[in-house]
Amino acid sequence: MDPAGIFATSYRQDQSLIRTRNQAIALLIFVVALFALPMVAEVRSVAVMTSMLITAVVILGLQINTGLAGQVNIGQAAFMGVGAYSTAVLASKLHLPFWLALPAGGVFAALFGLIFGLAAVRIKGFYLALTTIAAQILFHFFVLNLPQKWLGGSNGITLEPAELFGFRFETDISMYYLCLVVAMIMIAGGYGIARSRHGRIFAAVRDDDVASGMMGINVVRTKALAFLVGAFYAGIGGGLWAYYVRFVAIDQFTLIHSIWFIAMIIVGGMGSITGALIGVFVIRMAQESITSMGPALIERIPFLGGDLVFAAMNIFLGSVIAGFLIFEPRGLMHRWNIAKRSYRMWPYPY
Amino acid sequence: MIDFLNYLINGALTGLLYALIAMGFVVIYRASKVFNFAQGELVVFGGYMVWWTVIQMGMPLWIGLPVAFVSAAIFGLMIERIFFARLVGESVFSMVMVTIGLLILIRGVVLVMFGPQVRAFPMVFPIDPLIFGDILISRSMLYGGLLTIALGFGLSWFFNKTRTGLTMTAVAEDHQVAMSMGISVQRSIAFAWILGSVLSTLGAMVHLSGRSINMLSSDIGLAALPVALLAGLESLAGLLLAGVLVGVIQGLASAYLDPLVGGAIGSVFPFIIMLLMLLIRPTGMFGWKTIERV
Amino acid sequence: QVTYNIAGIADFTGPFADIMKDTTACRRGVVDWWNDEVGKSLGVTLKVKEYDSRYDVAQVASLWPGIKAELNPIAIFGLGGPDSNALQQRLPNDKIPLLLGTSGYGFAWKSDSWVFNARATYPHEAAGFYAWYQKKMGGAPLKVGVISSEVSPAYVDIHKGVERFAKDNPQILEVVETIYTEAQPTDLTQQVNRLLRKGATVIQVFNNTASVVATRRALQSLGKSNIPMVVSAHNGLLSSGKALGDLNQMEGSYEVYGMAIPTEDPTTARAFFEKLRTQYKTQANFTSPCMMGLAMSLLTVRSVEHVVKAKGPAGVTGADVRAALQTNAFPSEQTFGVLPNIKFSNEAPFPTSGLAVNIGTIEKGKYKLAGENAPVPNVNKW
Amino acid sequence: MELPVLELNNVEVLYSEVILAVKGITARVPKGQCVTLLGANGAGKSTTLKAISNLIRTEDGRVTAGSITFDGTNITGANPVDVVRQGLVHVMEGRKVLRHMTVEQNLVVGGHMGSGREAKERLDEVYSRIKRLAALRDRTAGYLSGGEQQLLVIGRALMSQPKLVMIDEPSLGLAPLMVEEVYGLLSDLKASGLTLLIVEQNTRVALELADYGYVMESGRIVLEGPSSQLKSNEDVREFYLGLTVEGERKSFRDMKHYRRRKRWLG
Amino acid sequence: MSDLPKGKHAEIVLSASHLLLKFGGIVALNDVSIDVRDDELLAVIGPNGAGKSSLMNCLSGFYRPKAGEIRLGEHSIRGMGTHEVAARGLARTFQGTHIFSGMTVIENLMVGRHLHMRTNLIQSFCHFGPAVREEVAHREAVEEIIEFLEIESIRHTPVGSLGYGLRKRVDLGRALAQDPKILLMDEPMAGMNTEEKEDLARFILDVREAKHIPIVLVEHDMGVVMDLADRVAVLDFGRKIAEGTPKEIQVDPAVLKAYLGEGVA
Ligand SMILES: Nc1ncnc2c1ncn2[C@@H]1O[C@H](COP(=O)(O)OP(=O)(O)OP(=O)(O)O)[C@@H](O)[C@H]1O
Ligand SMILES: Nc1ncnc2c1ncn2[C@@H]1O[C@H](COP(=O)(O)OP(=O)(O)OP(=O)(O)O)[C@@H](O)[C@H]1O
Ligand SMILES: CC(C)C[C@H](N)C(=O)O
Ligand SMILES: [Mg+2]
Ligand SMILES: [Mg+2]
Repeated sequence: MDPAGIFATSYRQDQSLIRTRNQAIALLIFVVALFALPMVAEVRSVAVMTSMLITAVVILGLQINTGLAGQVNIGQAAFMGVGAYSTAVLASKLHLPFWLALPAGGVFAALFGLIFGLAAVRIKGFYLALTTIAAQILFHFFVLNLPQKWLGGSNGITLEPAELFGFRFETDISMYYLCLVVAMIMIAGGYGIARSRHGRIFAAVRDDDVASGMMGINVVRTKALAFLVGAFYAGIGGGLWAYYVRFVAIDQFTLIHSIWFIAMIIVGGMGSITGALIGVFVIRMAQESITSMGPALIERIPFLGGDLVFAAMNIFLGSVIAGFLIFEPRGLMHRWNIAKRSYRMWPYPY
Repeated sequence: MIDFLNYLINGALTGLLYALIAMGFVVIYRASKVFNFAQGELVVFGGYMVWWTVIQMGMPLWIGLPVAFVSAAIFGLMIERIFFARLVGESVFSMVMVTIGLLILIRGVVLVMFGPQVRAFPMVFPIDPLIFGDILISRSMLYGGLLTIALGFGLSWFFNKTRTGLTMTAVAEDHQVAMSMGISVQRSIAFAWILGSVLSTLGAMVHLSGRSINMLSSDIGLAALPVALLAGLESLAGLLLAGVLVGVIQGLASAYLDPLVGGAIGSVFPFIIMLLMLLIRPTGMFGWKTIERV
Repeated sequence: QVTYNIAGIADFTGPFADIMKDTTACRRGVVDWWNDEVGKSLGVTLKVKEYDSRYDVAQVASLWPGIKAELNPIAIFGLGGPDSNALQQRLPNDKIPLLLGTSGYGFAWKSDSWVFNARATYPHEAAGFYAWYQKKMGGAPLKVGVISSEVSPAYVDIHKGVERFAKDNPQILEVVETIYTEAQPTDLTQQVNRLLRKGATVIQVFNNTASVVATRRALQSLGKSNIPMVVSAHNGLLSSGKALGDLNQMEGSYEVYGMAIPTEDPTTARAFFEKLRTQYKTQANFTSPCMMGLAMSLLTVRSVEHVVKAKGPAGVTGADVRAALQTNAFPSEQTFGVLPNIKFSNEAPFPTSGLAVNIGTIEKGKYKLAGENAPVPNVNKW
Repeated sequence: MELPVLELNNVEVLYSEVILAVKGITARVPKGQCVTLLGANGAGKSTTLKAISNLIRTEDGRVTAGSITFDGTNITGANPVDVVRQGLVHVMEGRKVLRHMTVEQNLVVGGHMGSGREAKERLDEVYSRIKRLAALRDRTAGYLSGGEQQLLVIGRALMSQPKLVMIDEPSLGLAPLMVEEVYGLLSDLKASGLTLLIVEQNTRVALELADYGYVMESGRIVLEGPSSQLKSNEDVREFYLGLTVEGERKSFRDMKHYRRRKRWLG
Repeated sequence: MSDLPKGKHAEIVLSASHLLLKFGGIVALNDVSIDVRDDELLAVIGPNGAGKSSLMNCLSGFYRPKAGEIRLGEHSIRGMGTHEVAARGLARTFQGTHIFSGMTVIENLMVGRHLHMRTNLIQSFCHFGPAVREEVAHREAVEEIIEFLEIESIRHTPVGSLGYGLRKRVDLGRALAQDPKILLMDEPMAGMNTEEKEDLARFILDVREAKHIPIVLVEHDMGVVMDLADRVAVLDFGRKIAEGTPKEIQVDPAVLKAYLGEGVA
């Protein structure tokens, strides 16, 4: 939304994301800051940021699938797992280079997601949401029980660092840059999809799938597409993760992870790409500050003991999520929009 | 043959246990339209209440159990008071999402209150099984199963036939409409959580009798999920059939297929049955059909 | 006095939270003791800082770079699968060794490792038990029923390893069937009955305490309490007995691992623990989880000792510690009998030669040592 | 005018903290009478009703100023449940039946407040008043035709024995015969002493039934008076009844573009 | 303007013959046939529950009739999904509101343009060049409709917070954005006052004038129907009981009995 007094003078302008010079400058500064981060921040922040960037990619997919297209998905971690496994298998067994293995992981995840996309055609609402839990169960089962040679079974798969033009991404900082670049591409793409014809039909199907059909939207295809895109993002995130940890195993992609993913889009706000990023940032920050506060707390008050301190942290995190929902059910993005709107109207109260 | 019968009967009883746990989901859904992701956590909390009264405080069963049930009910009420009271009037979706927060929160509460140790769960039902020839039936499962059947029909009657039950069903249809009729959505939600809590405690009692409890016991919530969906989220009596179906198929699969494939294929069966059924009937066997009019 | 840091990874809120308290307390105790009685004279102090990983790979992966930057540790105390999963690949770059009190896994069985398990794998330990028990029972091949689970890949790894060992050694044992349960099993009577009808004379439960309890109850309800079970360190007799109500219920069952058995008997390990408790205020129970804590930390401090003795208190690095772990032998006396004689090789992240296990049991309601230093037969990779 | 049962005093309503939908309206509904609220789309009629029943809070709205008094008590911002308990029922726009429940279940739920026996009596009463419903009692409400649903929601409101019923657009989407039937029912109810507040687009029938009318435009009341007076008001005739100055019905084909521009305000 | 040249209504654009539709025991449509000719406005009236919406739903592919045939132009569309029917040029508006409430007015109308847009997912992802150009081009088309419907001021308002009447207008705009060959309107004027009905009537007339789109209109307001329609079909209990010019219908005794009631003109 523009500040008062500024109007778009062409449709192109009206549709663009960055509409004032100030906004462009702010964005530029932000991007530069992201690139400069490893030079100024301590290693821990860089590592946290790396995991945030990877999560952000996964969450963007979830936001497109759940927030935008309205198909609640509690199996995003499984989709991410499929991506991670595919990338790992392709990289370690078929020796595909990074730049091929990563998108290929996304494609495989997308295909897996497609299955649930097709289910979404008939199954709706809670039923669909809960059906996606099956993705989690099936993923787990198949990885463990398919021949060990294929997916590593209980052994997991190790892989070599990503390599691009002869450069090996081994250090934390190089990995950060790799994730940053991939994440920026995916984020830009997310914005692109969200405001294009595809994003619109996603939202249309979310709001009213019957009416959408009568507008000429192929609802079946659209839902499948939403899952496809969502899972593709998850797969890319999974692939990055595989290169980051260089070991994939089944217990990295569990139901609890999926639930945290949902929590992130709730806190950020459903349906907004920016909201998804905010959600990742806020939840990860909360988690990270808690895990880093813990040891300090134990040192100060030793008699509490690690078991109590860290358990209490769970209560805190749960309350943060519940609190968000109670006081701002539409997420932080909504709050932000209200703030922007009143800023536009200022000094009039409404 | 005898093996087969054994698997059949015990599968059915396990299925009824799932149905009992799933009843927690359905009751909360049926009275508030909220799908409770923290159902497994309610089971754990209820279970710990039983542990606390009977083992920790050393109360005899006939005092300990009622005290545990009352505490669970109070816990359910507290959840409503703290988390849902303020949300009345907001979208149902937010309420459902709150239960995700609750899931994480209750885990923390359980950890802090009861610790992470595996604790002995009281022997609520005698441990010696009933033996009919070669057929062996665990008492806790049998009594639990009977209780589940009674509850299934009883609650079904309550929600479909009594005025209070119908009033709550109205809340599950549409919060705003219910409010416009002067129905207290808040009270209905409170009732839902109290009942859900108590049923979960009952479920914990049957599930854990004589065994052990720790926070991982919440996994039963996940196992019960396919039963709830198979029956349809609005159907209580339907749970019984769905439970037996899932239990029997799972039992047979893990008896005959697990050794064959060398993996726990039995545990994915419920989800596969559920998926197939939902593809045929998108709202489960007995759930409300979506009414779509343009 | 030079201070070096050790990163302590713990699971306070995840699935192994139940055993964490004893483990972390005991490994702290060792460090306190060592600082006081050894380090002081060597001019070195060690410091442990603990982090909660929730037994979650993602958490470890995102925690670690920060820990590394913050502490610059010379060693890591870990507790199992997720730590080695998340760090295995990067430790060679970071040059910091990770020490675990748990057994190793098939999937980590690789050469040139920076991860060190104080014990061989779970299947090794099981094999040691079966060889010992078979001899005790008269030499006929054992019939073993396995209760396992697919909830964690680690459990799968264990039963796969045992199945492989059985296949390679039919004269020692046959696995009649592997039963898969949930993390908190429902009634197991039916399944256990099936194992018994297939002739099982021992039941192995290496997954978790809840499964031990459920299996035991199934045996009791079948009136077959005399069938022994064998369990491992992380779901040992003491904790399982406690979860069953009292120790009597585990009468006749066994636990096995390549560490001392934490019995009441006046062993050297016991004496050492008592010293920690009285002199160093270690608040823990003398249990197998504690033993795991002792094991990993004793190996660590002894390695540091080797390094400092060789190159002086200054400039100790993680690489030095790893080198010391790999080159030195650790005789049992150095670990106060907590561990048998240990010698790491480059082939595996755990000791592979001269392995021996200890076996604990409950006899007349008393927790006792049943077999000492039982040799572990050769176990092939699975 | 008689003693008002319902009184609105300078009520303002705000949605989402930004949209001021009702900008200070003052109105009264006398006991036993029928009052109608007319106005263009988006004038704020439904919002006004929702503000009275306070269902507005389910839509992120709130009353920011003014007071609403019902039967002597201030019900501004009261819990909707208490509002109904005091005898004020709001029949919402769009025939909101409980779709998966049967007609009878809908009615039973409507009468959830009194004792079981009372509910039974009232059920019989509703069935005898609205004969059509009795025949439909076991049908699923979601599959009824529009008119039947409208009768059902009115019947359901009667189950709580209200003193005042607010009905939002009862004739919406109804065929002429059905409109007559619904309004026949409403005038019956009025005759039996029930106070009614009706929001309506179908100005002709509404003014036929009502004693008094308010006309809203952009959140304000722009015109009010006894219905006979309103019926003869020139603007009402033109814009709401669609009559020419001579009192004939204009043809929709003859509308001239510029005439549509006329508005009372803004 | 009031009298359209009759000669133009020659070609049959949409025809349904012998439709049968049942829901359980209820026969919603029983042997109903209608033809819509080029450039005409056909009104369908009938009491509540007569099957008017069901007919619209059959025509637009939402319900599948048990028997009968539906042709749009030369092709049979029976058994096609709603989106396929829409792609062949049939647009409709809805009884009640079926509008994308989470989106702004512009976005709603842009959804209507969906059928005419071609960018693929990858182009959307990149969002420059052809994708942007196409967006802008269609935005222009949408702006025309916005101007036509006089909803400029609410362009960027989420439709969820619009009043009923404006929503209906957006609904119409969305259907127009599809550039349809034929337009079905289910009770577009329900919930409007006379003035607004006049507005909408004007729009409908303008649409016909400017675009020559045949329209099927379901409406309860007899004034509107009689003034606007070229022909009227009357349904009752799922059967077509009469068809003819408004004048004929107004005096048809069966219609009077079933629908209008005695005394209502
Ligand atoms: N939930 C909401 N959020 C924001 N604004 C709203 C909401 N509901 C209504 N409005 C706005 O309030 C104003 C009044 O709406 P209201 O529904 O009261 O009108 P109405 O007079 O009932 O119209 P109609 O005849 O179309 O039903 C409109 O401008 C509308 O845009
Ligand atoms: N999806 C459905 N399931 C069951 N019955 C239906 C369904 N849709 C319509 N009906 C029934 O078919 C009949 C015709 O309904 P329809 O909606 O077509 O009527 P209508 O003429 O449009 O009425 P109205 O003027 O109230 O809109 C009604 O009896 C209705 O109850
Ligand atoms: C068997 C294992 C899952 C448990 C053990 N404590 C480990 O993590 O290594
Ligand atoms: Mg209204
Ligand atoms: Mg209709």
